[in-house]
Amino acid sequence: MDISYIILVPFIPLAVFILLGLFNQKIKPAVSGYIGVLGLLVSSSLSFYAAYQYFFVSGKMDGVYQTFIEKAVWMKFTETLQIDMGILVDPISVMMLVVVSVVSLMVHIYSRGYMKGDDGYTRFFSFLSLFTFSMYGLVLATNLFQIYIFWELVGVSSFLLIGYYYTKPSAVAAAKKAFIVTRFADFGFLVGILIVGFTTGTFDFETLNAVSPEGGSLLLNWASTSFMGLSVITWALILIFMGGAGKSAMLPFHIWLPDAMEGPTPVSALIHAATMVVAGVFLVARLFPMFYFVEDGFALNIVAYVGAISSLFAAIIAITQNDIKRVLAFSTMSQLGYMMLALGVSGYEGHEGLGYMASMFHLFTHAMFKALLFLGAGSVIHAVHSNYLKDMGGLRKYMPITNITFLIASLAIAGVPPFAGFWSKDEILVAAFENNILIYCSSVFVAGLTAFYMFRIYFGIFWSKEKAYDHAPKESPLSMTFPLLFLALLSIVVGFIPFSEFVTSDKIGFEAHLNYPLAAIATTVGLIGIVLAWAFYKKENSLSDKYANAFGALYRWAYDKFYFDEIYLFITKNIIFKWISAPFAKFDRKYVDGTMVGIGNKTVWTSEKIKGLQSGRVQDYAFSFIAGAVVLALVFIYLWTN
Amino acid sequence: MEKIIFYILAVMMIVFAITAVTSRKMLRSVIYLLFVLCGVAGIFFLIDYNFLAAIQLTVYAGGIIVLIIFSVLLVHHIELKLDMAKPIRQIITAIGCLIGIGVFLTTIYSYPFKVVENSNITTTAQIGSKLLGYGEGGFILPFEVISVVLLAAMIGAIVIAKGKKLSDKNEETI
Amino acid sequence: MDILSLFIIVPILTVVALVFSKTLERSRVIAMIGSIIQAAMAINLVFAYLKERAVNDDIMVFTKDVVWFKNFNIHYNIGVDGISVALLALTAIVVLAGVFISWKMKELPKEFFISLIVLSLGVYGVFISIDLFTLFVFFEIAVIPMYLLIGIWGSGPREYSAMKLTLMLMGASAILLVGILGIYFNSNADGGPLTFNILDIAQVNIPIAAQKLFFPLVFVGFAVISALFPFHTWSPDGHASAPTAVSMLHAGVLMKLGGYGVFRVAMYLLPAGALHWSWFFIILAAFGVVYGAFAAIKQTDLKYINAYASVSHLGLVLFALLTLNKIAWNGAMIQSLSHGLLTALFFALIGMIYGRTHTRDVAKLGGMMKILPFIGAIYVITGLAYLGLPGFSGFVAEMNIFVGAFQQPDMFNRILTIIVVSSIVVTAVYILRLVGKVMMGPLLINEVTDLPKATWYEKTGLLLLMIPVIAIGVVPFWLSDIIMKSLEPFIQGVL
Amino acid sequence: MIEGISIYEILTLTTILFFVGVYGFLTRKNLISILISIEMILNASVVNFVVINKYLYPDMLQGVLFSIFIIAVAAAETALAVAIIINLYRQISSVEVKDTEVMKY
Repeated sequence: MDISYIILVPFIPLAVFILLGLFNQKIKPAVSGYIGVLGLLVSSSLSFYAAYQYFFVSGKMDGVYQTFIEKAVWMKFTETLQIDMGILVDPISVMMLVVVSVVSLMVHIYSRGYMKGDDGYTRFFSFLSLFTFSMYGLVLATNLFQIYIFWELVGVSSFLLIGYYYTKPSAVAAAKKAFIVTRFADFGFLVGILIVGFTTGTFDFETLNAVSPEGGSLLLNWASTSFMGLSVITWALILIFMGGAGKSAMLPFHIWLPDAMEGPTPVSALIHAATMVVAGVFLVARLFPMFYFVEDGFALNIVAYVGAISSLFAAIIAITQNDIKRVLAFSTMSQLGYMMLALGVSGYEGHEGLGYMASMFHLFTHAMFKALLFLGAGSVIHAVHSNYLKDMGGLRKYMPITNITFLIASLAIAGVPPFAGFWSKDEILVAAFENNILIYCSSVFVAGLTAFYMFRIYFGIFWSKEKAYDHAPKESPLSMTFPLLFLALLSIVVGFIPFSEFVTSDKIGFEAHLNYPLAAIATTVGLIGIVLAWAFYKKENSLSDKYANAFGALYRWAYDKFYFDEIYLFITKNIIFKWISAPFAKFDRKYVDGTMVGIGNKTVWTSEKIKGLQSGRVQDYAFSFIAGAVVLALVFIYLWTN
Repeated sequence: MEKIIFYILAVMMIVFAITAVTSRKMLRSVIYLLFVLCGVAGIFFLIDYNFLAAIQLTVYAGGIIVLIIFSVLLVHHIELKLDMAKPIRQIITAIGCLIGIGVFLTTIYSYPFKVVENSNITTTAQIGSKLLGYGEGGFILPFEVISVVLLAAMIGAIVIAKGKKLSDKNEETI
Repeated sequence: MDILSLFIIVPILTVVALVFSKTLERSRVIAMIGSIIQAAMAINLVFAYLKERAVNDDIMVFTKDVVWFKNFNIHYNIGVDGISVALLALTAIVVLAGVFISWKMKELPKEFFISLIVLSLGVYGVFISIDLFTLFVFFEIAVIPMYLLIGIWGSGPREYSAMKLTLMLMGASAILLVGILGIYFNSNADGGPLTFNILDIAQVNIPIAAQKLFFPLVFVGFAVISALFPFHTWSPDGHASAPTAVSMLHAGVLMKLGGYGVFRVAMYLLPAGALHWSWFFIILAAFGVVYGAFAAIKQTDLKYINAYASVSHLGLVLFALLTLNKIAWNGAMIQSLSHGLLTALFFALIGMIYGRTHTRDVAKLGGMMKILPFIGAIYVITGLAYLGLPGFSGFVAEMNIFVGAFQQPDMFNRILTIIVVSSIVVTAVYILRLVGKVMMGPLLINEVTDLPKATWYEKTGLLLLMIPVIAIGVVPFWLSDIIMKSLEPFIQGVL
Repeated sequence: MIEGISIYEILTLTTILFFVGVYGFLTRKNLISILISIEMILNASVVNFVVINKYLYPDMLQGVLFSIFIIAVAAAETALAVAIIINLYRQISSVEVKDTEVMKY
């Protein structure tokens, strides 16, 4: 299969970025919007074409999806160790191409309406293009280092876009936080890469993933070298997962994600819901064979538990939040936890690999309906100029399209058949049920919570009591509603894609069946959640407050996000700033510099002391001279006589 | 006889030398110096260098001492008592000088001088021909040099001594 | 005239021309022309070098040897390899940018430009010298003008800073001279004549005891100018007081002499000493990396932040050199270039901000992006490049260093490497704090709503520096090839 | 030759004379007194020259000639010194050493 044209996919957004970035001031806003959309349209078409080619025409050989690689050396370290730049085409990268293309295109179109009249319109589109470029690069990466490079680039695009309203201190703080927290996680990622690079002598996914349980691969040779009870490679994988956890907002690196909602809503939809945050999941999936085979999947277990805990944790917090974007952010985190745990409980071959396939499937469907939710929320925020639930209510009359699409998305995420979320979530639950009953129970509980908090905000926004609006909210323009409708359509239909035929851990398709009992349980739990939400929030009543009070401390904790922000604040403000940096800075001035200055001062002091010797009195000189001469004479006499 | 004269001279020289450097009256110490110089001339006589003794008397006793006396009279009141160094310094210096004497004398006495017994008389003519000789062992060049030095010193002395008082403007050049 | 001696002659001619120039206008035009010629020569040299290298396998090419002082066998012996060529090009670019940035220099412009050009002359000299003594002479020529440049044109406690800087560097030079003489007097270990020629000495087996004795001297002598912890304290004060162009040149070029010297002299001539001492100095260097980064977080003066950041980044260069690994060495050289460009950029930007707002206090600045979009954008890009964003030179350098350092199989080096890698997080903290505070956020200088936009010469200066940063970041293999090839003989000497 | 007196006695004498001069040079505070001490030191050395010439190398005249030179130089030196002293006195009205310490630092 000829894949060279796929190289164009990332490079078109890059070209758009450079064009818009360089001529920021000179391009009319309207034009820059068109350039952005047009560029992405081309990229997307290419991606769709590539997906079609790969999945249906020429990707398969003997029933196995082949991996196509095209690369060039970018930097050479040793004969074997080098960084390549290139593209790698396999089922998950093609699937990700589609996800990125669809969401990014929709967000581009949406932004033309949402950002209208904003000062930095062109800047916004150039950043979006930069992000899209980086994301394409990330999913197509052929090796660990390339993925790291684009990993950093998506991070910085995220930084720039969160800090888009750069005069707002909260936005700046959020941007900084997002970058630094993920950077900290990336530190682990980088060390992991270094370990892998050193122990195996390669960064290439293809070589690294050529692991088989029979052993013999270069990876397993190293797996025996142990360090603190675990093999070196396991450590490396844990560290790499740390990077993934940072990007995917897993516990405890999740704190940046809610704050990242300071960015414009389309950005939240694109970066912090659909694409960038799934990079962590993608990374684990990319290295899945390594995770699975090295030391019996020890690292994979960690992935599973971190995912499960994060998903539960985020769902609990999401119930209590009042900012609708934050609810969605925690919801994202919760769903990402789902994907992680699905990967974590997955096996490798055939039906065993259901978790892997489910994770990717959920990634795919989630991207659609979560982007839709965010764009819908953006539409609402656009109309009422507030993020807070208390400022909304009864909007269904004013914004029918938003209402319908938001409802569809909510149903999808709540796992109500036949919407997309139901199918993928069901697969995850099956995978969890088959492997780890504890995780399964938690997941089912989370499913109920998800339905509850989603319908809490749905009812809160669109039903409930009408608030006193400054001016009557009105439905958004076509540029915004079109993406909503399109994504809503996708949220309905994508669930019917036979995903297990295309994306599997061993690249051989299999047929997945609906597990009716489990599906029924999940659906029931979801429906219970919806009904509860309906009871609590359809009409404004005091029921919710009553229950909140009943939970007391637990509610408060959840409302304050279990004080994670405070812990981080403590670490940065107190430990790093006050206990490390400040003493270092002081130490530097006082002792290090003090020593150097002290040496200088002592020199001056000494010379002050001894300058008296140079008195200018010839007699004194003569005295020293004669005394010296006499002493020397004595010495010589002494020496001669002995 | 000569022996006794030598000892008298020696004692006189040492006594006057010490008084010369310790006297607190300027003029007196110059006069004491004169005695020392005369003593040196006496020693020259004793070892039969009459010409040298004559020079010593005329140049030193006659010229230099007069010069110094004039300068003393120009810059001093006769009765002015000089201030001396601090006693501690005097003592230290004295001890240093005594040690120096000790060192010198041990060196001198431990060295076996090869004394040649003689009673040569050196005439002025010999000295003159040596001074002006330009052959082997002649001293004509140093002689000329010293003449020039003397001339230069003379001119210099005149120039310096008559130099005008520095004005306040040139204060910083000191 | 050979291509390398021109690097000495052109600055001299520029200085002579400057001496005779009468007006401000004329002197800056002369300085500009002079530095443009230098830059052109540097670019020409790069291509000439590539061409020459293809047919010539010597360690040094374009060599020339003139006896300078016969009694001690001192030669004016010049030649370049890939590393020198790259650093020469860096110098030429930074000098040119520096001249542009100081376009509006009002006070004694003629003397200022003369000092600047003399400084660059010294730096060129160091990079082309093969003779140790000549190298040392040029090294001193490069250091001395700093005193004048800071003492006369500086700000704040400039006499103090100038004195401190000069004294510490001179002290280091004294140590260095002892080391160089030590090498010289051991250069006949194999029976030949005493020589200062680096290439000849490298062929000689200097006695191990002598190597152990003289390596620390030479290393510290050179490393002080690269702000090795704990001898870095001249750098914050010096940079804070120095005028913009001087900070640029100093941090951008002069501090590179340290790493270059360590590599060319200490490592190459005293390999056994390097092996023996590396554990000690590598701890210092690694500590310096983290230390500088943490200390930078707490500073409030823009220039101080940058000075500490330089301590951190140049610590990385020394760290990489001490790992005695080819990849890391490659990284060290790229880091030298990258840091040179980026720091020069930073100082130029700080100078521009200071020139407009008259403050360098982070607490007093804010939201500059709004009123200075061009400078703001470049500032943000520079900051991102500084913290090692892919696509810029810093990333390439750091990755080479980290990968290289990690190739050393023992635990000690590994742990140090991980500590050093952690500096990328701390770097992100202080850079983002800076960017967030100064460029973003609400406008803090209330009375000011409009500041003069960047002028053509400022833009030229900034872009001159920015372009190579991106070029190295996007196509590192080109530079990497030049450097790697030249590293071969050195790495063989050491290992 | 002085009968009954060996070279050692004479050299002892000159040594004492020399150190008395040194003592004076170091302890006196007046320029003229210092000049006197210097004369004494010079005289001691002159005597040494002459005596050694006479006792050890009676056939030569070098010692004598050098003595003459020394005396000449001493005369020149004294003349200059006196000139300087007088000039100094005119300017600062003092010939004390402590008043002429501007040479230091």
